[in-house]
Amino acid sequence: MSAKALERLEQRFAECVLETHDFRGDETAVVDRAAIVDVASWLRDEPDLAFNMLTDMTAVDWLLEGREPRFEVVYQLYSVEQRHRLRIKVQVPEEDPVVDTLTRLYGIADWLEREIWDMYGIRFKGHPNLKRILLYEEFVGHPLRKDYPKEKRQPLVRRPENEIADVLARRGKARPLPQPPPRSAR
Amino acid sequence: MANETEEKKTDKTEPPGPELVEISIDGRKYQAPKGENLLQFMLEQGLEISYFCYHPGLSVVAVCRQCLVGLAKMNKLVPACQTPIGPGMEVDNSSDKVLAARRQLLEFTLVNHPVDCPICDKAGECILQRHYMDWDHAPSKIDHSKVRKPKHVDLGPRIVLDDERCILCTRCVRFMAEVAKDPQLVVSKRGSKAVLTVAPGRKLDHPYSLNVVDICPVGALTDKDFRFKMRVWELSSTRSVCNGCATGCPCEVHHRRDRIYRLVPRRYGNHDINDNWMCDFGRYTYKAVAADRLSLPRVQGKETGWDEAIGFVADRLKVALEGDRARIGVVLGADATNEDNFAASRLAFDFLGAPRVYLGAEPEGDAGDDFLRDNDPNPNRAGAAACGADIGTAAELADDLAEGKLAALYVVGERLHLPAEALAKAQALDLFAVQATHDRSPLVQSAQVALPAAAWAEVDGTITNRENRTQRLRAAVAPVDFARPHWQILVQVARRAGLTLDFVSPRAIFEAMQQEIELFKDAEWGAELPPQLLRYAGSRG
Amino acid sequence: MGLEFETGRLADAVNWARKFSLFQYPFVTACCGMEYMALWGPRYDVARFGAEFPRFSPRQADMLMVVGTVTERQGPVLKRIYEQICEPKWVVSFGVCASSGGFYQNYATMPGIDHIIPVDVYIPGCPPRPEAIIDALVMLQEKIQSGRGWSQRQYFVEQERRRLGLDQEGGRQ
Amino acid sequence: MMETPKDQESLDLTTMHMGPSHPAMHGTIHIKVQLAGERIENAEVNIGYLHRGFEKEAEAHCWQQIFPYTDRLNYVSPMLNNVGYAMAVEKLCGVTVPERAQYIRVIVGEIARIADHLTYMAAQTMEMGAFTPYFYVMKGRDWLWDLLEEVSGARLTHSYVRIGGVAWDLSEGFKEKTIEILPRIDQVVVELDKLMTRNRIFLDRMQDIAVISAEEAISYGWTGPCLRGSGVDYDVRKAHPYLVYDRMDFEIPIGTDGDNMDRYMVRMEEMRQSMRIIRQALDQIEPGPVMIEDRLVVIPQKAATYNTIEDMINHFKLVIDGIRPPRGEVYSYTEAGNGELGFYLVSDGTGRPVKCRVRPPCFMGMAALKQLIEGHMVADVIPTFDTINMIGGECDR
Repeated sequence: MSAKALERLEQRFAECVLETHDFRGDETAVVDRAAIVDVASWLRDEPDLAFNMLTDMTAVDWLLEGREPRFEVVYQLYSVEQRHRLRIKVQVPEEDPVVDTLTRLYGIADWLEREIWDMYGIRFKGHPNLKRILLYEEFVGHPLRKDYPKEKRQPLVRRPENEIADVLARRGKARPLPQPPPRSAR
Repeated sequence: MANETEEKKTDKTEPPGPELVEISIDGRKYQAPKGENLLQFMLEQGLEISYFCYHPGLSVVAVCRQCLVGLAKMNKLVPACQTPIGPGMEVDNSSDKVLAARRQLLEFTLVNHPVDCPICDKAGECILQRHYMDWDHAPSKIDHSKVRKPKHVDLGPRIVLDDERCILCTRCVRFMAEVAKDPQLVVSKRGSKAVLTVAPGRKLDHPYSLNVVDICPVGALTDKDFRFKMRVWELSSTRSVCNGCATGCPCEVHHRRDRIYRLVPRRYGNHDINDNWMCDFGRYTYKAVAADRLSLPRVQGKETGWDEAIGFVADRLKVALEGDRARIGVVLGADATNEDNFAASRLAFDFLGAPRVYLGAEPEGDAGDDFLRDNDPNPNRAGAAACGADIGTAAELADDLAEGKLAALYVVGERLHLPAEALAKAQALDLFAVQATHDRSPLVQSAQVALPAAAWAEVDGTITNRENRTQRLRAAVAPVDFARPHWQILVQVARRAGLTLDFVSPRAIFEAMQQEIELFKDAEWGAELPPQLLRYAGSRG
Repeated sequence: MGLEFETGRLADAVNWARKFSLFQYPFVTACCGMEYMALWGPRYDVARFGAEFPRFSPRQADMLMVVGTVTERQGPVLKRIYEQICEPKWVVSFGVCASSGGFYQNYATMPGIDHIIPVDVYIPGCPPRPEAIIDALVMLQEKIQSGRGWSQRQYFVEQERRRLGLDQEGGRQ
Repeated sequence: MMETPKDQESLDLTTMHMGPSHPAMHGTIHIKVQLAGERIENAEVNIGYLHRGFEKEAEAHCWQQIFPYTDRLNYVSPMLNNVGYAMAVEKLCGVTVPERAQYIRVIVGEIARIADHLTYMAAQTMEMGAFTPYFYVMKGRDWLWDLLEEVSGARLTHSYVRIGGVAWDLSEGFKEKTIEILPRIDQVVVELDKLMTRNRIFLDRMQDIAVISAEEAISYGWTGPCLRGSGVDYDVRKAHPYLVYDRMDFEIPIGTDGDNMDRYMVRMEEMRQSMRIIRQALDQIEPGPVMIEDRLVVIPQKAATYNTIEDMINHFKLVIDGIRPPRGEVYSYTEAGNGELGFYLVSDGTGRPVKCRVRPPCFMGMAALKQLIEGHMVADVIPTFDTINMIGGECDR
């Protein structure tokens, strides 16, 4: 990664960069949510930075930590020419989970933002086609939020165990279904 | 664990104590209350220090020596738990000397500890394990065999002792002597032969005895009911309140896959209610949650689906509403949450136009004591009473039934006790519906319609204890088969009967409740905490 | 007697023919597919069991191999494919994910395809070795021969009742 | 193949669904195409049919329990995923692996890479209707799997790498066996080359089909063989050498015009380069420990665990509570079969991750598929989809 890019960023967007750190050499800058598009486009177009690849993009839910704001959206930027990396983070409150889209800057942002919407319920303003990508439209809720129970399934095909008859059978109040005769009967 | 620390802070609202003096711990300056216990202060500051025998609720004996710290101008280490804070104190909590001393003490503690973790019930929430990993994690130097002691000592009806695991911290001894006020436990013999045992001719059968299982830092004292049932790290913990009696001890429900395994007092709970203790009776109330439940709606003796049942109730209710509205009786439950009772009273007064509501509650018993357990076995009598302006008792209800004042009877909860003839009268009414969790009382069995309600461990809501303190219940497990929360059933019945009782969640009811009822003005709903897997919650104890 | 004897033998002959000409529909979703490819390969030549030729249209297949994790999202797809296969049909649940959800116990995965379709043979393993698959094939063939596949069963039960003179409850009349 | 005349574009578009369970597609994916005659006017790519909740599972398990799940991300080359994840956690903990372990990781990783590309070749050729190469390739892949099975004990899902090294040392005579097998693999590649590379039909369906420029590929976050097919020489092993790749002498093959053929040829050449790397690594590797010495990361020996309480507790806490990395977040990246496999880990100091995000290379490829196939014949969907080499477990996680 590159300390240079971090310094340049802090000089250029002094008021928007809320916090920076480099843990294990990963330069990270937490920037203001409103400024993400400006920051990203500047980082991409600045010739000596040239972060032309949005390597990855994801979100983190800090519910169990009790941190405010609850969500973080994380961008991993890479420059193929300069061979350096930078991580940009924006903080997203739970009550208003909206971030500006980067689809105009990076082609991949389209699907990555759809995935974040799918998994965390964070919306991206200006996204052309913000719908679920990994899960199905019938799915209710956003599974990677920490308060979504891990094993809460939402079947598309109705299962017998939901039936009253099944409960009755479990309590021995209904006749079990007839079984075929045993092999030996043949 | 953010949640606990956050509650810890809320606890530290004691009145201003002794004057503050400046001390330094590892060179950092602190303002500490003069004379307070140094270890307690360090723990409150979130400093890392190991200890076995100290417990905030018990007296200090400093037998484990695990909390040794260095003091300036003192060449020998002193136990922090026995050191009152003095002005200008310079505490050394991290020098090699201190850490080496703690490591050696841990090594000594482990010399005779059996290799039991795979079969030990405490494994996973064991303080010895935690301190070994945090402070020592060095390989063993011992080559000789360990001292053998009795491995299965039956101390009493509820507790089994493994003497080999015991590290003789005497927490349990002090608890029985100081909190239970009944010194049933002693340490006998000396040196490496010292064993924990009951006093001659006694048994460990005090109604508070199970607390020693919680405070035991190792797996020496185990609960006969819980042992070998489930490994603790597989359990999830949900903060709730014990519904055993009107005391309302804050507790944690430990459950896995919608089955409850135990109740334990909540760490950093409301100390002025139960001070981290819980009575044995309360701990075992979890068994009743799953026992003989009413799991399907029952209309006139035969089980049906919800639609039929609710339709039936709604039709009969309409019939009753045709006539004199004053003749509809609604009974609130001392076992239902405030939200349920509030919804019921809303229905009764605003929509059914009933003149009064009745309260169904168990009669006072005599099982209580002066500390944890109350004579009143109803968890929420105060809250239910507050939900109705004019509350009639079961006796008055029986009279009204006898005099034929009522045309319909709608009962929330199952704690209403009516004489047989009153029940017979009730059966003859237009409507006699009961929302009950269990299917055992004559009330439920004689009702025209029995609607399965979710039990206290299955719902979100608040209950109010004997000293009018309103606390939060959180849903730990899913309702059995087809049970539903009281408030939900009420709303559905009302909707079907064409009444606009439009509540969407217990939270919404709670907020409406706060507007109307004085008692709940300063109650708080609290955070929505998902169940936490003990495995990653760090060791308890 | 004679007629029953004839029909019985005839059924066996038909089943014998069926078990050696299994046309499989590979519903290949996940990791198990790798071993499934190896099964076709030269080393573990599945052709030896007359089940080598995959039919990629359910209408031409009679054996549905559910290979790999089936998610809730795939549920309707799988059910539809099963319903499109003509009777008699057999289902092999290939690997633990298809059989029980395996170690994916979360919101996305289905805890075993037998929640939505009947299964004749379960193959354990994550993924199962080709030997295990071949073993399962042999089991299935035996099942087919004895006419105890799920889809064969109702016919079989009726036939047995008639042959043994049993009533609906399975007792002597 | 006949081109649809322009004047017929006014015809109604035919909507056709390919998948979710499509004969000529490995994995389950749904492509909805709108056809004017045979030409694709508009395409909609739907993935997610194999979303198995990897991240949710990871957040519910402790760090070392996640290895089996990484096996099943890119299940064509599980070893590379193992290595990638292990290196991410090691970066988080700040530990360095013994040298021999690094060499072993390189060797097994490159073997897995060859197997990965061979499997790609099998799918590519078979789904284009050429069944024969499939058998040649399966033969070779089974030889490689024998090697990996001998090392790890499992044919496919190895879970052989550990945090702080590898589970155990290479087996007896592994080196000799590998040296003996590599020429045979070489032969397989040659056979494949002869069968496919100059095959007329193959060329027609691969050359100048689904061309993507370097800029677009980068903007779509492409990495690995697909990006190199477009002429960008980005390979993590060269650009940011990890393990001992800086001591290896190998080339990065790159394509010229970024069509299907280039992506195919790049993989073909990479197999040969991987074999070079394996030979060098086998020469350079020295005896030594394969695991670090740290009781907070590595579980103790079984004998000690069963006989002393200290090691019992140590083992117990590591297995039940998991290792405890410091608080922090890292993004670690390695070159997997399909490109840059990234792991973004967030730790709060407890035994399980707050966040364990995997950056799936072929997800990026699939995102560009729509643009690649639009304007081409419907028959071109299959080879294009194959050259992207989507692996369901990795793409949908």
